[in-house]
Amino acid sequence: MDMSGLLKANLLNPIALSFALGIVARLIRSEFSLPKDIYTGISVYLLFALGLKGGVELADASFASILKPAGMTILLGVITPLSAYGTLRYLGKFSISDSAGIAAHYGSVSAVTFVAAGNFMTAMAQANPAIPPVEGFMPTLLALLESPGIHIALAIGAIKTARPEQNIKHVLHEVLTARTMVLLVGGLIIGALMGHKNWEVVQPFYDSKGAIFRGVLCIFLLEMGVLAGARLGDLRKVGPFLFVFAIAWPVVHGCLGAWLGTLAGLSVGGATVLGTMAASASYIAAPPAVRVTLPDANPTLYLTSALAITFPFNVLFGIPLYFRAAQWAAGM
Amino acid sequence: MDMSGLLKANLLNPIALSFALGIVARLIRSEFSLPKDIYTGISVYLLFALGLKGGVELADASFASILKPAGMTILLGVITPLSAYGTLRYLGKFSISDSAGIAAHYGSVSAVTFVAAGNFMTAMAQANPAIPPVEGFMPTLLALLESPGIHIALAIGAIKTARPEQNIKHVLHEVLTARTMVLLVGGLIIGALMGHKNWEVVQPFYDSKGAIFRGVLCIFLLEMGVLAGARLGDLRKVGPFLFVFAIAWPVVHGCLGAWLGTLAGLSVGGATVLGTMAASASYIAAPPAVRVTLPDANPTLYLTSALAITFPFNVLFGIPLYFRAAQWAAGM
Amino acid sequence: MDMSGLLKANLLNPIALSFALGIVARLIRSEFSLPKDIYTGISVYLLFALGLKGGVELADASFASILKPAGMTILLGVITPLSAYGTLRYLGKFSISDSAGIAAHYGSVSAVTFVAAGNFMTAMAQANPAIPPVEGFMPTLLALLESPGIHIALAIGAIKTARPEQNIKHVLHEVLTARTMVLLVGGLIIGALMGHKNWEVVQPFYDSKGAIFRGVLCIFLLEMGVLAGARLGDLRKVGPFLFVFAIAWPVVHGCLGAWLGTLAGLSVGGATVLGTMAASASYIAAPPAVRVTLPDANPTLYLTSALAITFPFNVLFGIPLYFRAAQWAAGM
Amino acid sequence: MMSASPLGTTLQLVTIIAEPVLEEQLTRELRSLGARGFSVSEGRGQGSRGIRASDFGGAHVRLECVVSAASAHAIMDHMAAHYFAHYAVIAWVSEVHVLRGEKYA
Amino acid sequence: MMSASPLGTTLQLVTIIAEPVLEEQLTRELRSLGARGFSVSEGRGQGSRGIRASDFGGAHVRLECVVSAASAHAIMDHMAAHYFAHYAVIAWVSEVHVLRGEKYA
Amino acid sequence: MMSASPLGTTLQLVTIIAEPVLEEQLTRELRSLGARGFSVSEGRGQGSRGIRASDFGGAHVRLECVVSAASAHAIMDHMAAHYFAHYAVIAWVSEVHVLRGEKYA
Ligand SMILES: Nc1ncnc2c1ncn2[C@@H]1O[C@H](COP(=O)(O)O)[C@@H](O)[C@H]1O
Ligand SMILES: Nc1ncnc2c1ncn2[C@@H]1O[C@H](COP(=O)(O)O)[C@@H](O)[C@H]1O
Ligand SMILES: Nc1ncnc2c1ncn2[C@@H]1O[C@H](COP(=O)(O)O)[C@@H](O)[C@H]1O
Ligand code: NA
Ligand code: NA
Ligand code: NA
Repeated sequence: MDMSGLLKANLLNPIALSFALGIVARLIRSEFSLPKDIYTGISVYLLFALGLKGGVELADASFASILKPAGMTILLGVITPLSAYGTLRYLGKFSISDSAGIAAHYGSVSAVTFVAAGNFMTAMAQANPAIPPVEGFMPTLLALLESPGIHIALAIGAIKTARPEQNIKHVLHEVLTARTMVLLVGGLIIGALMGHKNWEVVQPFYDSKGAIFRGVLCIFLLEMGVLAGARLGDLRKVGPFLFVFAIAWPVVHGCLGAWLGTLAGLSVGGATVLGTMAASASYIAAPPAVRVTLPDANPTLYLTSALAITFPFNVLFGIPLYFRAAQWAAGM
Repeated sequence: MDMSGLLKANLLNPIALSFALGIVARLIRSEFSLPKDIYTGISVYLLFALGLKGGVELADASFASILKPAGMTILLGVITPLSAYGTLRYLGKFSISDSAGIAAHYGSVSAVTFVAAGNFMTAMAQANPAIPPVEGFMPTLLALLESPGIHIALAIGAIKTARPEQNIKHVLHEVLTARTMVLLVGGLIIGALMGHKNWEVVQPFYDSKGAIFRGVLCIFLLEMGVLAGARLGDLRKVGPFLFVFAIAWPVVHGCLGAWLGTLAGLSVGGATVLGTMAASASYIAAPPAVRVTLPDANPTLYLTSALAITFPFNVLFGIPLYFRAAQWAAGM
Repeated sequence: MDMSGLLKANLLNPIALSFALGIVARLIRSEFSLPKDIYTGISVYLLFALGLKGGVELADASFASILKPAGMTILLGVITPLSAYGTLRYLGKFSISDSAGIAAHYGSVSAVTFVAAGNFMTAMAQANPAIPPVEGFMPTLLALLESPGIHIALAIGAIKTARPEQNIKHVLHEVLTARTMVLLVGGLIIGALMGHKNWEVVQPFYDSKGAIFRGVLCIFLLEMGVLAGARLGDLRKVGPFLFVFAIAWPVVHGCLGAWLGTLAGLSVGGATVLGTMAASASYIAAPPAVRVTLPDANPTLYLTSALAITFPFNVLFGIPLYFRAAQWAAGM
Repeated sequence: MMSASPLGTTLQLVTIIAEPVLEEQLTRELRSLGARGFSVSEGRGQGSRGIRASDFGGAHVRLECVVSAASAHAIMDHMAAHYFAHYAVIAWVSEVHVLRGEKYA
Repeated sequence: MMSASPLGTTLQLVTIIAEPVLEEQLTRELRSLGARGFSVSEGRGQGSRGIRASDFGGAHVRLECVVSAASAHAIMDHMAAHYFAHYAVIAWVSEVHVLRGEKYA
Repeated sequence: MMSASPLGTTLQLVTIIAEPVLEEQLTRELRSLGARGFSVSEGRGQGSRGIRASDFGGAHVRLECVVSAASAHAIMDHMAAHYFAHYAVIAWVSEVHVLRGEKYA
């Protein structure tokens, strides 16, 4: 499949279409939105499901097979916040707080983008039997990439702005024990402990390739679309540099991640997903942490770039691109 | 099956029984009720599911096959608010505002009643192989019938009471972009775009004939029963004319709809569903629109008749009747 | 399987693991918790599902086969509040209000513990074909055991503290018409009326042995773990007597229930579940009823013992024990 | 009982924060003590009492009613007599100005 | 319009409890009557009117805005003229003290 | 600090509306500034600042605490010093009457 075929397949996916519907709903000034508690409840389900399945497959994986990908993931968790901070601070001339705040978002990862990449690879593998399934331990890497970037970026911000340390420690603890971490890491452990027999009993409910997970995901993306659409009005406020950054930075780091993933021995699908993770920006864990520790960082900048530019870009266009990069890296 | 057999089959359906349970719960003064956000979340799921499936099947339908039924649906969307307004204003001697307010409800449609009719026809078709399945594009007709009736009735009210126009425009926009429309029309478009392959992936979750959709529907109807039950105490307040109206008007327009549907070439099932749509009264989109534009219309009248009389009547007794009418119209 | 094998199988179950995760989340001071409305919504689903399935199977059961177990259940509903009250008041020297308040909890039943016992027996029956499936009418017994214990304990409290009667009547009505009762009893009736054919249509959604029910149950137990974990800090406040009571009383009455169930002709699985019911303490219906009628009973005592001691004990260790007791009673 | 102010009649706003299980009985009692209506919302809180019954996270209801000064007195006395000892409850009164004062007093 | 107090500027807090369908139009009107901001929360209630439209359980919204006395007057008059007759609505005004008073009046 | 009124002790009610991320730290600080308890509810709003961090729809928390006048002063000063510049926050003080005044001041 050539690039335009990949793009089309990705865009006609119900997940991308649901996201688009949410944006459109907001553009026509509909008052539609999912109740907040439903949105939270769905995110609990999605994250726990990811963790459980990842755990079941983690129990099957050899330590050796994970070691290199895990190391590469942590490396990305260190590179991405530094590169984002440097680019914004020294090329973009943003303030320390703004640079560190945005870097915390891009140094972390968006679980929904991760899921969209997995979905894309499932469709690719179905269309082309030569493509192997994505490694089952990828959710472990997702958990690994979640928090280091936030910690590093906030530490930079705290050091450079010389702010009191106590608050920071409190916030770092919150990042480490946030919903995402509890569900993902907890799910991984439960999945690893419970074994295949117990997994089979709940698999139709939790399997990320199943109808329930994907159906629920559509509703989640519908609301994500509404949230992203609500920020479109702020696009003008982010300025040309950040706008370009929010697309170019993911492209560069998505390809980098895909390449590093390939080096670490991941399959083309695994490398695509790792690249997508690197390219994605957190909009759940990072914002409150940044808000509390860097109050003078402008929320419009980090929320709009992460949610209204980078997220849609990755889900709609980035993933096929990182797949291409992974194919290229694998010499296919 | 004779009429009493049809009725019994309809009443012993878990959907009708769940509705009855909700009413009983309220009658015994139980405090049970579904949290509002759950109720909203379920309605999002149900409407989106209807839209998606309708869209997938719409993509298969020829333009010619839909044209006549669609035209007939729009005709019903014009006839029903006018006939309801006329009956209430000139026979029932209700005020302009009350007549227009109630007409806005009966001129629109209840999605749950629509689903109940579809369920009923699925059961009929299972019991009798001679009955063909309902046309897959019916959700398209549902979307078509949703708003014209509200618009027409509110326009009548606005003209006759000579109220400022600005507010009206705002409200009409809200009706057109309300949750129901976004999910139904959006779902139709997504369904039509995504194609059968993508549909199959999520079908067990979204299919209105599947266990999940129907199971969730039972919980939704349980709460509808609680809401309807809470209005039973107001039955005395609606007066004898409106009470009779809330049953007789649906019977007349349900049979009319079934007949017009048959004329338009719909199967007996499709005609039954179209009749049910005509006979049903909106209680989601219409009430807020009426409240804002016609503040002196008495909410007790339109909410109680739509929710506590017409809705139960249709779900429990009306649907089998409209089915009989459709059979009769088809000369069966 | 020996006792340690039973325990291990029980502890590595995703349901027990999810519960443990919730406790751990709270111990590491995570802010994770399920939105309250989601928690309520899930409990509606679980109870209604239990009722429906129980009703379908109740319709199949002969009156004779239920009579003895039902009588025995009611007997347990009378014995347990009295024995709990006596133990606490005369051995433990608790005040009348505290004794009656705690007795109301232990005299009633925890539906989630009931489900966990059913789950455990399903796993046992799968591992060992000699173990017959649990009687399908057990949810009927659950409904029978729900309220008498609360009524008896509150009556004792009211008589002994000589408080005004009016309030009591109001509260007893509330207990009888509470969510649990409406859903369980209502579900039983609907299940019995709708018959197997209608059940099959919704079975994958509602079946307590299905993936959806069990998957949702994991999320529910995750939150139960959070709630129980939040009370662990109060363990010191309950004192040594109540701490021992909250484990020893369930052990005694769980074994008693298993033995009485066997006498009443229940299978080993049915007797295990009945024992578990007797051993379990309500934490949904009882607390508000006690709070309103016995305001000077200390909520820390009854909530902590029921939720943070007895519930985890039963789910993690008690159930395999009552199973052993039932096997012993059946002479196996 | 009521006094006129440039912003309308002066009445008393009684705010009660209480355990959710008490909502029904409190609103019944407010009615009987002279409140012609009331408004309720939900929240959470902390005070001297750590635990709250029948809920697992410290939730409470917040009742507000606009009443005459006499009713405000009666309500506060009633709260003190029946609730302060055993329940997690706080109540306060403040002065407010309403139009259509006769509707509420 | 504003007076200084030891606790800051004295302004008026207008509290409006209204049917949810009115939220959007009320907040628009509050802005045009001088409110620089407002806060909204949800609740339920009972008054003289039994039924509430477009909702099935008596839900309402509670709007609060801190404004100058002149705006408070204007808002109350507006409410009386346009809402009291047909809608389930209550509104009251009380005195509050804020810092940065010029931000709100 | 406290004065007696026919409706009980006169104290100050401090109401703070703030971004949800601040809840925990604010309640900690309220305690340390003399509040013996507080009540929290959720809502939404609009002010001069368009955006609110860490939430996607303008949600906020509303904290209320009944305190002595001295504490009210301290809290308001603290809010002005630490929050008004960077955060979407509003705070006001009003006079209320409580029974058992010694419990809150
Ligand atoms: N005296 C009152 N105190 C507080 N809130 C009230 C009062 N009267 C009415 N309300 C509120 O205003 C709404 C409308 O009242 P009404 O128009 O009298 O039906 C009610 O639902 C209550 O939420
Ligand atoms: N005049 C006002 N009256 C009531 N609430 C206000 C007012 N101004 C601002 N707010 C609330 O305070 C929040 C922050 O305001 P601001 O800092 O001006 O953006 C808003 O979201 C509102 O919830
Ligand atoms: N000083 C206070 N200001 C505001 N609310 C309070 C205060 N003290 C207590 N509360 C509220 O009243 C409830 C009961 O307080 P207590 O009886 O002291 O535990 C708490 O959960 C708070 O919601
Ligand atoms: Na990233
Ligand atoms: Na209609
Ligand atoms: Na028990």
